Amino acid sequence: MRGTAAEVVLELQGIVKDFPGVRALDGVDLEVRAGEVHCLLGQNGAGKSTLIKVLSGAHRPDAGRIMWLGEEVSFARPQAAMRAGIATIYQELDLVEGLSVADNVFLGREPAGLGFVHRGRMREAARGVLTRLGHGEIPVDREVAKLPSAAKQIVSMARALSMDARLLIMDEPSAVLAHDEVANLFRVIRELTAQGIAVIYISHRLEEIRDIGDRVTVLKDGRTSAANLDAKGTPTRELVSKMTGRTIEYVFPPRPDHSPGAELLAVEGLSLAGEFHDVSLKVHAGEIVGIAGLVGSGRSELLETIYGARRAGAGTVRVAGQELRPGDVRAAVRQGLGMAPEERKSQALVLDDPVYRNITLATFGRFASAGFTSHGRERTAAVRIADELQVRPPGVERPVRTLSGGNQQKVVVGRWLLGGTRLLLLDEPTRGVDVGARAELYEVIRRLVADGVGILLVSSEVPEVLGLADRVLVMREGRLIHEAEASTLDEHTVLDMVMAGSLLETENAV
Amino acid sequence: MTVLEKATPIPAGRREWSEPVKRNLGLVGVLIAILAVGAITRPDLFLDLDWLWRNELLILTQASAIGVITVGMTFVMIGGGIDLSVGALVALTSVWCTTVATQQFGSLGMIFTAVVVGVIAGSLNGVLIAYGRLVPFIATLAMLVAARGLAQMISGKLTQRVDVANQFINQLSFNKILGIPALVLIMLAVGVLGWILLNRTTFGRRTFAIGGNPEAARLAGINIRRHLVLLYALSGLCCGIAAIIVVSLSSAGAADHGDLYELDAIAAAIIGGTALSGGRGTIVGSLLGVVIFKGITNLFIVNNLEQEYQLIVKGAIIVAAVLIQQFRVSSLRRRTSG
Amino acid sequence: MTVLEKATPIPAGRREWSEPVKRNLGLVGVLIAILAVGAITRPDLFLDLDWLWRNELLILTQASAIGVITVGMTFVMIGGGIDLSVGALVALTSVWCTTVATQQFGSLGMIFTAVVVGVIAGSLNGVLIAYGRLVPFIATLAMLVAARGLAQMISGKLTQRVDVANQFINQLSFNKILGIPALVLIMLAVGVLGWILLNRTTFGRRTFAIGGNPEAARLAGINIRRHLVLLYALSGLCCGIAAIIVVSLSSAGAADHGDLYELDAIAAAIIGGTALSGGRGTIVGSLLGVVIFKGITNLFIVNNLEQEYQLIVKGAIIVAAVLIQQFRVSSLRRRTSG
Amino acid sequence: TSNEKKGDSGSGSQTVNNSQGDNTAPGKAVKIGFSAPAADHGWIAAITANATAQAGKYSEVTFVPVAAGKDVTEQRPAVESLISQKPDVIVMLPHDGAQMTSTGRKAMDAGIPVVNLDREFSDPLAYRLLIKGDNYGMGVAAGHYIGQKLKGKTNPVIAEIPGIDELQLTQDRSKGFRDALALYGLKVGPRIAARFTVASGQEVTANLLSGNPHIDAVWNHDDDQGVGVLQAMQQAGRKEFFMVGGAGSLDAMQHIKAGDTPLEATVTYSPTMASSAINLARLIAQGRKMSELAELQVPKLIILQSETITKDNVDQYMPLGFRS
Ligand SMILES: Nc1ncnc2c1ncn2[C@@H]1O[C@H](COP(=O)(O)OP(=O)(O)OP(=O)(O)O)[C@@H](O)[C@H]1O
Ligand SMILES: Nc1ncnc2c1ncn2[C@@H]1O[C@H](COP(=O)(O)OP(=O)(O)OP(=O)(O)O)[C@@H](O)[C@H]1O
Ligand SMILES: [Mg+2]
Ligand SMILES: [Mg+2]
Repeated sequence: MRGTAAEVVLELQGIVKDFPGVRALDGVDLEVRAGEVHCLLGQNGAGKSTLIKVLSGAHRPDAGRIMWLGEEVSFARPQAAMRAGIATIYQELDLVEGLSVADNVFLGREPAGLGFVHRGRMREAARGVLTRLGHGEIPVDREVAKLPSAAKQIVSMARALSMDARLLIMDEPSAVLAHDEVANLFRVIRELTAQGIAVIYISHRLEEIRDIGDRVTVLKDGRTSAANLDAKGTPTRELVSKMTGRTIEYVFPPRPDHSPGAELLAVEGLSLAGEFHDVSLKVHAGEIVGIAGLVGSGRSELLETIYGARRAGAGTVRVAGQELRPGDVRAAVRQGLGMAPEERKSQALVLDDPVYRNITLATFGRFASAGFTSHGRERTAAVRIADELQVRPPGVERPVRTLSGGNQQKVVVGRWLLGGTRLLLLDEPTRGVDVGARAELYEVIRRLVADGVGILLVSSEVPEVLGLADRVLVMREGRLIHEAEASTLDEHTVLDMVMAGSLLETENAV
Repeated sequence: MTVLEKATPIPAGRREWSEPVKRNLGLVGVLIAILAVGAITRPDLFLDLDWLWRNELLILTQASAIGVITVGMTFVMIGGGIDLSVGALVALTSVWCTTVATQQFGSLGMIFTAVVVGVIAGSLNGVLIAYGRLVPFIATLAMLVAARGLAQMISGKLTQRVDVANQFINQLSFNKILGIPALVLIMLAVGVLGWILLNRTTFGRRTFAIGGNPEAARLAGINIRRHLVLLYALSGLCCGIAAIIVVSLSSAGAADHGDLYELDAIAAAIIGGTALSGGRGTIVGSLLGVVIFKGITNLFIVNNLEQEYQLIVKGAIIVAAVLIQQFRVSSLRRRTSG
Repeated sequence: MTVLEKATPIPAGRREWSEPVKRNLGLVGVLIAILAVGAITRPDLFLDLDWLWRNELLILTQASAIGVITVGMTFVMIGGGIDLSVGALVALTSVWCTTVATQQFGSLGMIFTAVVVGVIAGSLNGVLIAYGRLVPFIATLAMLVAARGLAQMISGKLTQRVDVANQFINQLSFNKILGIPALVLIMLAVGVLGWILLNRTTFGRRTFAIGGNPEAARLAGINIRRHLVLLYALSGLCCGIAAIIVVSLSSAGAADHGDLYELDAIAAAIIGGTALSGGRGTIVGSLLGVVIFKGITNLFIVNNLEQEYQLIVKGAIIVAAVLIQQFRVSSLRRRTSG
Repeated sequence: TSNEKKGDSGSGSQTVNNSQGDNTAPGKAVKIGFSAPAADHGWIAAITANATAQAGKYSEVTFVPVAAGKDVTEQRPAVESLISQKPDVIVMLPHDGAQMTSTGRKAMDAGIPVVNLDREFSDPLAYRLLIKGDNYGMGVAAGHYIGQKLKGKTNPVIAEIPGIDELQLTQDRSKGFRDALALYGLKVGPRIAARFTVASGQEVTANLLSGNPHIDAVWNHDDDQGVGVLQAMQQAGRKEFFMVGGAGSLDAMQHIKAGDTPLEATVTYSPTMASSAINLARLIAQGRKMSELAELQVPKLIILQSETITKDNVDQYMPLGFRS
């Protein structure tokens, strides 16, 4: 659609947004045309989410103009933006866990007469949208709390889609989606753009942007550092330098050719009813073992069970020969295990506590003497990690709630990099983390491994698994179906293994 | 492809039981247990079906006032709030609607007054919370204190009898329709209306949303402040209705009516599965909670238990009740999952 | 994004005030306001510094029991719970430590008994909540009811005088050290210890973590259950200490001591900035909250306001207090934000 | 009850018109301090109302009431502030006799005579005059009335509905009741406590009646809650028994007179004691004597007799009936 200059639907000029102690947006310009997929790129904390929240009426800008369909507007409340035809999928799932899928899809816009909800109609409509998204199998009466994270993401998409808007904003929709899901998402996006609907798409995965994007606008430190680049043509090096102000040559640091040390973790015949069956695996000191698989294949449960957060139905977990008591996290931690869980907000962060307290949440005991904590030592240790992972904005005193999604993720992972752990369980460690910070994170992980730490890595990004892991396990429907040296595998073989079975469903789902 | 590989499969046809339904079954279990204890301790009475029927109606009658209040409280709590002022509002409205001045307007005038005063006071709670940004606990605590004072001021701390002219109010606690006491029917009516409002209207859906995830509610374009005011007004309305019930039961309005009702209502709602943190709760559960508490009291008095033992045993029963119920839920959960 | 040196001129070196500190300043503002009202309504007294000093000491003395309880309550609430049983536990421990049997062991014996009984009852709360998985509200409500019953049973519903032999307890409420009443010093001591425990120890850190996000705390390897038991035991301990204070103030133990203290303590903690939802709160704030409430009561008694007006005005003052305080916070927030 | 009263001009409180002697003649100006628990129900309200009204009758008396708050810990500082204002005499109805003793003692030591109203201090040195109702005697009176009517009947069911059970006075009343019934070889059957409030009276009674299909007699300690008790009896349509009330409220007396309810009698525990207390406090402060007594000083102890009001004598008590 390049060249054929379609009508400009949205134009932002000099948008400024201040938060206590932080200027999130410092004069952002953006231009979106009908029927295009306009990608927003930027480091964690660059201001992407804030920008779209300004757009959707969730935040009021402190300065700047919003031109929508040719006339200047200011959205006092989210409702206003929706009415104007702007629908948004927020980065943090914006669903009400206690309500059903259908209720969530139409929350605030329920089809109703005299205040009475037309439940039949609502269910039908919801089912319709979900099917359109290729997920007719999600039961519209199911309580959202009972859905997998991936399914939740689909529901918020259905929400946005059901508004049949002129502009659809998606803030890192692919973060919780596995490869096949993303493909499906893109299918839907193409349908929309074909109807002339504009899409603003935010992601940290460049390959996605190349695939789906038409034009790219890059944010840096709350400013537009480059506008309307060609999504397909612009070289990666340029995009990255526009984002970070520097160039990153190798995302994955070279794999040192050391031979793994003594056996650290030995899992035998581990099973958890309804989640996974008879899983056996080993991790050695100084080794990274990656697990590839679809969302819902049970990887998170596996990690949680090894860690003792869930009680295994059968099987044993040994750390350095020591058998762990099932369902006992503290025992695991005492043995030097650490886990960065999948869902940062619900499982990992104390949102109102300052960054440094979140980083030391699992380790403050170590900085204490005779039960008395030492804020000084804690803070310095935390600052070290925060700097290493480029947590922005600097200053470990601010509540973690006020950090951007990616920066929160860094805090979650950083917690276990403080040292003192022998075996790290990482579940989607780079979810929502930008390219630059990823490189740093990989560096740190490598360094730990060099010091003899063992790592079990779960990631839905196959390249990450292949790039980082020494050995790769492939998991499907709760079973380990393949194990091999990372060097002997490539992305496609892995994807085939991962998706065999579910591919069929794709065909009859679409 | 699917994101629900592990999602608990739903047997075709039959819908799975929702958590709340399971909970409420647990509560029914508790009620049966209470009856059983009764049958064991006073077989002479509890096995006499005629007596049993009358006694259960009595329990329901005694439960009616708190029951109505608890319906309002359930809304407030699902919406993420709490209303400590309900007891005091019952006192205030009961006094206001039994002043000589009011009573001249007859029973209807009294009912009207009670309802209006209740709604106004409730809305005031709502305004303080929604616009004054006070914590519900504090705002309604202030209302509790002030309303009691006002009630004492109006009544001069004297019991205000309903005068004989106001037949309707006087008779309300005597009347039966198809053998069911009018007061019980009032509670049931409020319960049914509450259920519909909560489960079948946008108001209800939004109440859940506001309590469950205020940010999401805001982003969905729900007017949270206005909704909060409505929630507390609703609670006030229920207090007004409850006041009428109390007045007709005791044939008088008094500043000491509704003493500690707030505790009973909140406890009943929580026993019934409503979350103090908001976002979860059912009308049926709350009403069952109320009946359980009144059933326990009745059980004691029927057994002429000395007060101190009443209290000790009551504490034990509350714990037992919750445990029974949890057992019920978790066992069912185990069965449905995995 | 840029850190706003320009928008927020934070003088180098000096850190900006944390939210809690601002809140507490707000509370101090409220206290001053109360004094001002006193000075306006009773200049004859409030402007007489000698009287003023004695009166403020009196207020603090009156606040000491609730103050101690509120320290424990603050811990429980920061940990995400609530303890409705505190008032009843004060009654139970006060009765237990004033039985003829106990009194034979002298003042120390009485203190020991009070503390032990308090801790045991508190731990029971904790066990019900941590291992019985009861909602704190219900578990401690059950304890409230049962403890009152037990207290009535033990005391036979009679007031139990402290006998003259037990000098120490009897004198406690009369003694002063450096002109400060002993009871006040007890409250301050408990406050200081509480502050240290909350802000300087791993115990305090765990408390915040558990209240802030239990799941995260669990996954971080914190033993939530054991910690919960300790929290409620701590609250029980405070009740035991408070019981001693009440006993020496009233020179007797009685089953109706500590009536509705739970409400006062929770309200004070919330006014002081502790969140019902857990994860946030300060000892200083809670104690200021207690003093504010007692200050208000004192203001009324000094002005010998009729009870009904006391109540009405009190309600208004509570609202005003929070608003003043919020104003303070938000104004400060505005200043720090760009 | 308040509503009927609004019509007539009555003050709603009962005062003593002592025509006898010269005690009515104004004496030296005196300041009478007064402290009673915050009135939360009829009887206490009447106490305060009576005291105030009685004091109003004397030109030379300045009446200084202090709010006593909701419990001892609040009444103490109140009275102490009163002491510091140096009145000539203090009339005090304590929340709890035992717990306020030390305060009473303080006043006496400060040279201020204390008139201890109703709830007795545990130390005689803490008051100059104790004037109280007779809780035990009240129970006895009720017991005798019921005993008389039921003697000879084979194990009749006698129900008792006390007020707030944790109170010492409740315990005393119940003991008197038991002891008196024992004289007739009778026992108390079901005994369920209410809370002195109309609503609690109704709820407790409703359940009590349900649990006891046949009852012969009921003693209800308190006519305030009696309103609810009677209501519950009507709602249950039960009248096979008769009832004795307590305290002697106007409402109760009217029912006795009308005979339209099971309430046949009530045993007095009259708030008029407050009026008498003020009178005697005045005399004490002025150093006068009681005209009918030979002694030159007001005596130290006065215990009011608990009288039994029935249809026969109700008219003569009507004026003393307090409005609840
Ligand atoms: N409510 C808030 N209060 C204070 N600061 C905030 C708040 N929300 C965002 N910020 C700050 O604004 C900046 C931009 O945040 P934003 O979420 O827009 O970044 P982002 O580009 O979405 O990053 P990510 O890719 O990690 O999602 C960050 O520095 C963040 O700390
Ligand atoms: N029926 C269900 N009820 C409740 N939770 C479910 C259900 N099905 C799946 N989940 C949860 O949803 C999430 C998705 O499954 P899971 O995370 O195990 O997939 P995964 O293999 O870990 O993929 P990813 O690592 O991307 O999450 C898990 O937390 C799982 O426990
Ligand atoms: Mg973002
Ligand atoms: Mg997972």
